[in-house]
Amino acid sequence: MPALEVRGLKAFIGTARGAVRAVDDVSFSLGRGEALGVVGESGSGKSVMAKAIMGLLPHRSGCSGEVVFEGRDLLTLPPKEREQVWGKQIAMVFQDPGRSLNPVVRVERQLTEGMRKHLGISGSEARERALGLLAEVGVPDPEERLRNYPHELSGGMRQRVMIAIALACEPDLLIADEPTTALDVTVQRQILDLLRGIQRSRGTSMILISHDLAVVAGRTDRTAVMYAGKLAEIGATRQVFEAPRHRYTHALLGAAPTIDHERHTPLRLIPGSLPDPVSPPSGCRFAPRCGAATTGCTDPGPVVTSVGSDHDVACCHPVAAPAHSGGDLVDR
Amino acid sequence: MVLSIARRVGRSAVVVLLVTMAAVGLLSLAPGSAAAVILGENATPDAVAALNASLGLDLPVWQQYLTWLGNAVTGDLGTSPITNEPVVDALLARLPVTVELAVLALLISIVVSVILALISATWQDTVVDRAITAFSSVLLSVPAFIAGPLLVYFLALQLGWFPVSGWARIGTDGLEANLASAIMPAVAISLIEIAAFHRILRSDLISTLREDFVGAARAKGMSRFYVMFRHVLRPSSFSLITLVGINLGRLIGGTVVVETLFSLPGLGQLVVSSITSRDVISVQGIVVFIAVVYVVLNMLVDLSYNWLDPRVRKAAV
Amino acid sequence: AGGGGVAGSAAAGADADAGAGTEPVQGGSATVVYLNEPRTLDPTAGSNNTPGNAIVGNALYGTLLITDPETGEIAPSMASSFSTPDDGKTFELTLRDGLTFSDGSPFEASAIKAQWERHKDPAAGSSYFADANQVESIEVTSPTTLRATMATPVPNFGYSIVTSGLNWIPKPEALAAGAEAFDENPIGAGPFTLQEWRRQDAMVLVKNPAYWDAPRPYLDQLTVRAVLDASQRINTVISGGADVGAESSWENVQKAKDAGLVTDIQPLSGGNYLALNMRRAPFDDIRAREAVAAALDPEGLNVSVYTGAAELVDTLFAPTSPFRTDIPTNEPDPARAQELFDELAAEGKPVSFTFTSTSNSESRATGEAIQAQLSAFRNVTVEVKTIDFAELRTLQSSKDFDATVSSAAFLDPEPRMWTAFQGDSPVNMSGIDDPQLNEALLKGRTSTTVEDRKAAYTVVQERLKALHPNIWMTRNASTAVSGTHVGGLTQYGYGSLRPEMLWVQE
Amino acid sequence: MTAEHTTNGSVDTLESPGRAAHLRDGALLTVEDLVVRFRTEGGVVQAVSGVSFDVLPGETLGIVGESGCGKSTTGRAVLRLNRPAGGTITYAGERIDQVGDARMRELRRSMQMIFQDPVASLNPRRPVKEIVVEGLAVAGAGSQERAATAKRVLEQVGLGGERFAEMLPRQLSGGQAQRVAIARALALNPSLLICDEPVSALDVSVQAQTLNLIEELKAEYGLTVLFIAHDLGVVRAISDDVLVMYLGTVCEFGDADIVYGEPAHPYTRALMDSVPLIDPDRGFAGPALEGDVPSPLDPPSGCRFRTRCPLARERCAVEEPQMRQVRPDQSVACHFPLVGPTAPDPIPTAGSTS
Amino acid sequence: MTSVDPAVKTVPAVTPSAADPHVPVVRKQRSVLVAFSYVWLGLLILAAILAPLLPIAPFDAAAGPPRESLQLGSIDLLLGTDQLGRSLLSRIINGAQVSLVVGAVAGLVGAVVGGVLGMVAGYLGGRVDSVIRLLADAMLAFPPLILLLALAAVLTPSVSTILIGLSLLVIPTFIRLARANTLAWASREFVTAARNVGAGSGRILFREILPNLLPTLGAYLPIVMAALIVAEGSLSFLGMGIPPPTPSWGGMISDGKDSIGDYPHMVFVPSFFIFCTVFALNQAGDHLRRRFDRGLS
Ligand SMILES: Nc1ncnc2c1ncn2[C@@H]1O[C@H](COP(=O)(O)OP(=O)(O)OP(=O)(O)O)[C@@H](O)[C@H]1O
Ligand SMILES: Nc1ncnc2c1ncn2[C@@H]1O[C@H](COP(=O)(O)OP(=O)(O)OP(=O)(O)O)[C@@H](O)[C@H]1O
Ligand SMILES: [Mg+2]
Ligand SMILES: [Mg+2]
Ligand code: NI
Repeated sequence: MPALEVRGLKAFIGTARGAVRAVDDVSFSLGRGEALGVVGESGSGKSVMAKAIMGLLPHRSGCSGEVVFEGRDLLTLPPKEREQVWGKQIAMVFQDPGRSLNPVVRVERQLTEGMRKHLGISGSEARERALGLLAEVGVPDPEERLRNYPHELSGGMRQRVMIAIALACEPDLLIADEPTTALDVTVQRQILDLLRGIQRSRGTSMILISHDLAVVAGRTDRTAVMYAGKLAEIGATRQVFEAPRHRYTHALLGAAPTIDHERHTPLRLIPGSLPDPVSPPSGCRFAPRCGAATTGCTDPGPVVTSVGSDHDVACCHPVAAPAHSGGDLVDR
Repeated sequence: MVLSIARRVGRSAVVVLLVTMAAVGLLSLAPGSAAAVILGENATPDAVAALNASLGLDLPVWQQYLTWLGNAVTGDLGTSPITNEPVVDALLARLPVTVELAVLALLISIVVSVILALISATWQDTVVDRAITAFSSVLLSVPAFIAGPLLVYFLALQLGWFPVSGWARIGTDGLEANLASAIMPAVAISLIEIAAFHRILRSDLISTLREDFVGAARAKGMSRFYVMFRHVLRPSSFSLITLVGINLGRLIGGTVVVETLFSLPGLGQLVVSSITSRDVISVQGIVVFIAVVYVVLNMLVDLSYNWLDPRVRKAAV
Repeated sequence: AGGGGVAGSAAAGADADAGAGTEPVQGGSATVVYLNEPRTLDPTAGSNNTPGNAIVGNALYGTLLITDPETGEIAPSMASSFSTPDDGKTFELTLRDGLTFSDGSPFEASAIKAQWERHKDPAAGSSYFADANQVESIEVTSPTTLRATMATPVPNFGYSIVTSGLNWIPKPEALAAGAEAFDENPIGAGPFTLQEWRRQDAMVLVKNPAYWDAPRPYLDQLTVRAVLDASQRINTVISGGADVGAESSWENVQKAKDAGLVTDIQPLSGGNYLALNMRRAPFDDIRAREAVAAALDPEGLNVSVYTGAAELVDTLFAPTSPFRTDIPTNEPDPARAQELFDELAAEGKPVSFTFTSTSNSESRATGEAIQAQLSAFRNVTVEVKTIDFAELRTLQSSKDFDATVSSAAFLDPEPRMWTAFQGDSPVNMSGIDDPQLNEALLKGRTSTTVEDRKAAYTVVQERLKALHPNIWMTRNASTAVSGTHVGGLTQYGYGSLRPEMLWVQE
Repeated sequence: MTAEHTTNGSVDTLESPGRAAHLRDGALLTVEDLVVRFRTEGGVVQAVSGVSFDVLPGETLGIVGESGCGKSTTGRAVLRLNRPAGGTITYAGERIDQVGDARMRELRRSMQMIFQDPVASLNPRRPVKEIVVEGLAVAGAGSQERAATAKRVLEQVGLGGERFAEMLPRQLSGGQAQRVAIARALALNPSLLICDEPVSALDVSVQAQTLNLIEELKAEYGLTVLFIAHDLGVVRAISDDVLVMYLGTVCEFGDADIVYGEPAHPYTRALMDSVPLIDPDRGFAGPALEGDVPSPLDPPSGCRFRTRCPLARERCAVEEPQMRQVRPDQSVACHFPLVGPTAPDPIPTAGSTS
Repeated sequence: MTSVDPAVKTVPAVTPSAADPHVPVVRKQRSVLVAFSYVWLGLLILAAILAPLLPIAPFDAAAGPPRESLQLGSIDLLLGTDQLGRSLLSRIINGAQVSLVVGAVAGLVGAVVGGVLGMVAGYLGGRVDSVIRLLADAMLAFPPLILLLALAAVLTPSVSTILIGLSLLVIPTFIRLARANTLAWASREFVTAARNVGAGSGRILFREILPNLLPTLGAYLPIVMAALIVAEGSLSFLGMGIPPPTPSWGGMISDGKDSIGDYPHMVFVPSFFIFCTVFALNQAGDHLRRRFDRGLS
């Protein structure tokens, strides 16, 4: 049984202009101990999806579908029970460590309050555990750190604290929403290694969200690509990166300059921009920007098609698979 | 650090100086004089002039001011020519009333507005929130001079819960009587404050609620109320504290409407009687006093930022 | 007893609806609310009337003389006799034996001389300068007697004493210690002594055990508190927050009656009037005065300002006064008024004046009511200007106004009618100086029989009616109110509550 | 990447006294020993301490380094938007740090800047067509000229048409806002363009558009570009030379290909190694760096990188390394550079994902 | 990749389906309140301006018996009469003139003077800032009541005196507001950008910063105006209000307050109008802020 099974998840956010279809019919599953990477451009709905899974959507939003975790649908769970799941079974690491720690509360409280609630342990026990956790995530001088306020820590240290908080109650699933975007490359590197290490050593399932394809590439087992609220492609990380089938994934990979890019040579472009999330195009949402689009792309639109042992794609005109990647393309 | 404190104190001194100069300047333009007030309807111009001279009120305004200032810096605020009471004594006698009133009013408004704001922010944009917001609009348009009579009519005359007027002192009449005499005036003052505080706190709470750390705390499984109290309230209270500081300063000199209404022996009444009897000496004393209180309170507010926000604390070191 | 030959049988009125029982109860304490706190306890600065601080003066300094509540005649108090052997040229005052100040020192006639002379000193700022100045010289003839020689004969000088601060004698030596010390510890021979004075709050008075008129005072303690806001003041008494209240507002008197409180209204003649300043335009023209007098409807003012609760000055003297005649004070005649306004406007002198009001709400309401009434006429405009206390004090000497509310209320026309309308009087607000009126006032002052005086005051009334220096409005509501548990509600003079008479039942 | 770590025998001889070793003649912009300080409540931050570099006309200099190392400050100091506390800035033979305010205002027009956050650099309450020609308005150009220029430059950046001209910045997407900022710079016909992280706020797809646009314009107008970014891939794509900074100091300066290919400074090397690769097998190119960036309020003595440097020795703590050329087109400020006679044994670079 | 099939460039938008989650609509109801507020304010201003032309009794003469309660029938007695029998309707409409003028003029003067001072202080900094801040602090530290009482003593109370007094009270608040906002805006990158294209201080202050300041000050203004309308009432209570017979809402309440038990309409009618206006001004302020600051800050 997978750790997490998301079926037909829709998360809409009400705005003055209408409902933003931030996540629109997304399904995937996540095995135990597996790391899933979610990539996509800014505004493609990654964060909203993470929040929808948690049940932490903002005011005035609606959510439908199923998020089955350990056999229970989180979306229909009463609030009190949900609070029992949060932190204890599913934990989350947010994008900006500077903003996801409360600036006016000492690290110690932020680190121990969850433990005291979920594990029912005393303050001193929680403190002991906190020291251990900080040491585990590589924070030097944990005693001192507990007394600090978040602003007294460096960015990398803050993110480590955030991770320690997430790990405090030994959750089964860790959702990391752009955990390194705010950090320097060298520190980002440390954090990514740390997350991967923890996921491996503790057997925790993990969802790693990033807009940076490279961040996800080497550190996840499977990768999902989102575009405008929809899942474009999902599959084993290696397959998605080496043999992207969705035209969007393909274009995305081409547009990012790599460290060994030939200088002064133009980059490949994706023309146009993300569709209006309130009234996105019907059918394939990438169609207006896609060179290969045909009328079939909008009506009836693509369906999710399996293109490999663990590789699904929602594209009417997938890129031809490189010879070695295998997998049949069933075009409708 | 020492330097910055010295600078602040220096600035504050200049502020107080400006305030007293303005007060003297203004009152010197007002018709009538203390001597005329003392001598009354049968006064002859000669008698008025003679009394003015003996009170030192015939000197040029700036000279009077300098003399006053010279005494004031040594702590001698002079003696009122009207009541023959030393100004310092008069101030000290009125202070407890006004301070109690202002503090009580602010306490009531803070407690009520914080509760209302927490409810509003938690159930943002719902019927509850809208109802509370409308209610605060009602409060905003109920000035103390109308809230007072309403309270008296219902709570004192109809229900007989509180005395209609007058001040009971803790020392002689006991705490209960004291609170009973202070509660209606304090409530009358607090209504508008409740509205203002609610307004400002609600919007700060709502913007804090959008912060990532709130989501992060919820994601730890902490309950809604725990998060509201422990994580949201404090970082949202800066504007509130500033406002409380300013308003406390203003209330110290400005509870006159309810003091008059409820005949409470506070600073406000002293202000009115001093001004209407052209008692420049007393007015000066009160002005200095209120300005100093205001300035000190504002410094305290700044200090409280340190307590509220450790980031400021570090920066100040 | 009584003033020499005075027949001032301003009859009267112990119309205080009997309070609690009839037998005074000894002991206990009471709270009195009144209108205005004194600025100092020096009686020279006090005001012996309802809107002033009568009760404080009476409590601390007692009363030399009082008026008989039944007859309104001058009656003895600390002065056992007060008489004139020569129709008001000189007066002999005799103190009771064994009077002492509250500090135990003897109260002698020299103290009276000292205090009256202070009133005569312009530098002392007494409101009763004019009253005291009627006395030319004072001679202490023995420790308990003195002789006052008047500047002109005033047979009814006694009324000047009972309606003024001359009635209150402090210990001269205590005054000499300086104003601040005196306010801490004022020494008089009254029924109470000062325990504590918290300014703008309360004055706590305790029984003076050495008071001459045992078993009075009945109360052990008296707390006196000023409540500036009129409706709050009466509300305080109604709700039981105070036992006794001094009142000058008819509306409050009505409220008190409605609430079943005991009321004691001092039956005064005269009353409040609108003073028209004859010294300058527009009211230097009699037609302007007549026009306004004809235009205003006092009953309408009453309804607007006092919800119709006030008594109007229908004729100068109250029904109980022996001087009463049937000369009506006001005869509203809108048509005549309009005619006059038009006439003046045609002459290029339209009636346009400013009503000077104090910041007191009744005064302002009166101004507004006058304005509203006159707005029904053409060619007349009224502005209302509000002045504060300091300006009010100077207004009376500067006379810088067009129209304002003034008052001449009295038990006996002496001395108020004189001070209000005599040409030389410094507090003659309207500035009227009519030989016939002056003569009649002098006659009223110096005559010794009721008939002569009545005749003189009839002339006075006629002259006032002819010249319109003022427009009479309402009688003064010099009233004391109390809860039904209070007894002994007694006033003398011009609405001066006597604290030594008060008692409360548990 | 191992065998070429050969030495250039005559490193020391290339240094000339009085002038930083790596500076060249004929540069359009020369910055020497630039120092910028900020007084903050916490103390004085030395944001830039002794930075020297130059840019040849028509070339692009990329500046890279971790966040907060002083890249933006350097760029702004060149335009005197931050007052330098020391050092010289020479632009086309003129000492920018010394000219008067009036002259500076004129000079600024030939040296335009594109700011880090595109949306923040546009006045939210003025329409695009006014924003782009604000410089001309200041110079006193007529309304017709302004309108014509606005139309021209907006077309150049691909925002032609009435629609965009009337828009307010908040109605623009990030990429469009960046284009408006570029148009504003172009409207003044500058010869030097300073781009401060022009793409870091943008999506990859928009980023590509912007980078291509800058390249095109550069080719068309012969612009000289100072390109600040922390994304090494982006800098590589656009730069001729590259300057690597760490905590307010220069680590390495040289031809981009050479520096990327064979970094001489351990920090440059660590940066290269920390860039995640889109290769699911490799993850990173080299080993991870320990520790965090020290506080700029209290930088380490000697070499600022020493607290995190795997090669640090005692000397690094006492002596601040000076820039020196390790070979043509590559200079480094390190006591123990990875390239040159003192180079250590090559350190392994592969497989570091676990 | 670069050529896009024009056929699919304009694609029909998705149609909502039954399976979509329910999203609470961003309530339009608020805008009903906002609309009501603007209509109310509009009507009020119109009525105040046209007061002399309206078919109503004069505000200074009796239109009926005193203290009549609200009643249908005669338009003048619709809202009842005051203690002088003057039509409350007429007095409310004419009182709107004073109350609105006091609110608007004192508010505007405060906003303009305070705004400019605050802006200059915030932008120029240094000595100028020091002096202006000192001034603002002194004005704030001066007990407002003493200021008003003293002004009332020096100058005879009238609309213009009250305007002077209240403006003086409002100015320092706006100085603070404008200064703080200017500081925030002046550190924004677009100001640097403007300097970078050669703009001088004046231009930056008035072309770049001012447009951004206006919405904030503008949104704050209605709230200040609301407070001023109430403050004028307190002055009337202390006897320093507009001299009669000119009506003002605050003055009307103060006139009626003593008979609150017997004739509550004399208090509640003007109170109701103050409430509606304060409410409308607050709504308008909030609405303006939302409108102008959406997506900013
Ligand atoms: N609170 C909100 N109110 C309104 N719209 C929102 C809100 N949060 C997200 N959205 C919208 O939902 C869509 C998806 O946003 P989301 O934050 O999930 O994107 P993302 O993929 O996480 O982007 P990024 O990489 O920038 O974090 C966007 O169009 C965004 O504008
Ligand atoms: N106006 C300022 N006041 C105080 N300190 C400043 C100011 N501007 C920059 N700094 C400090 O100077 C140092 C260098 O900042 P700078 O913005 O130049 O870095 P950067 O390399 O551009 O970083 P980033 O990549 O985040 O843009 C930082 O420590 C920063 O905190
Ligand atoms: Mg996101
Ligand atoms: Mg930067
Ligand atoms: Ni190599």
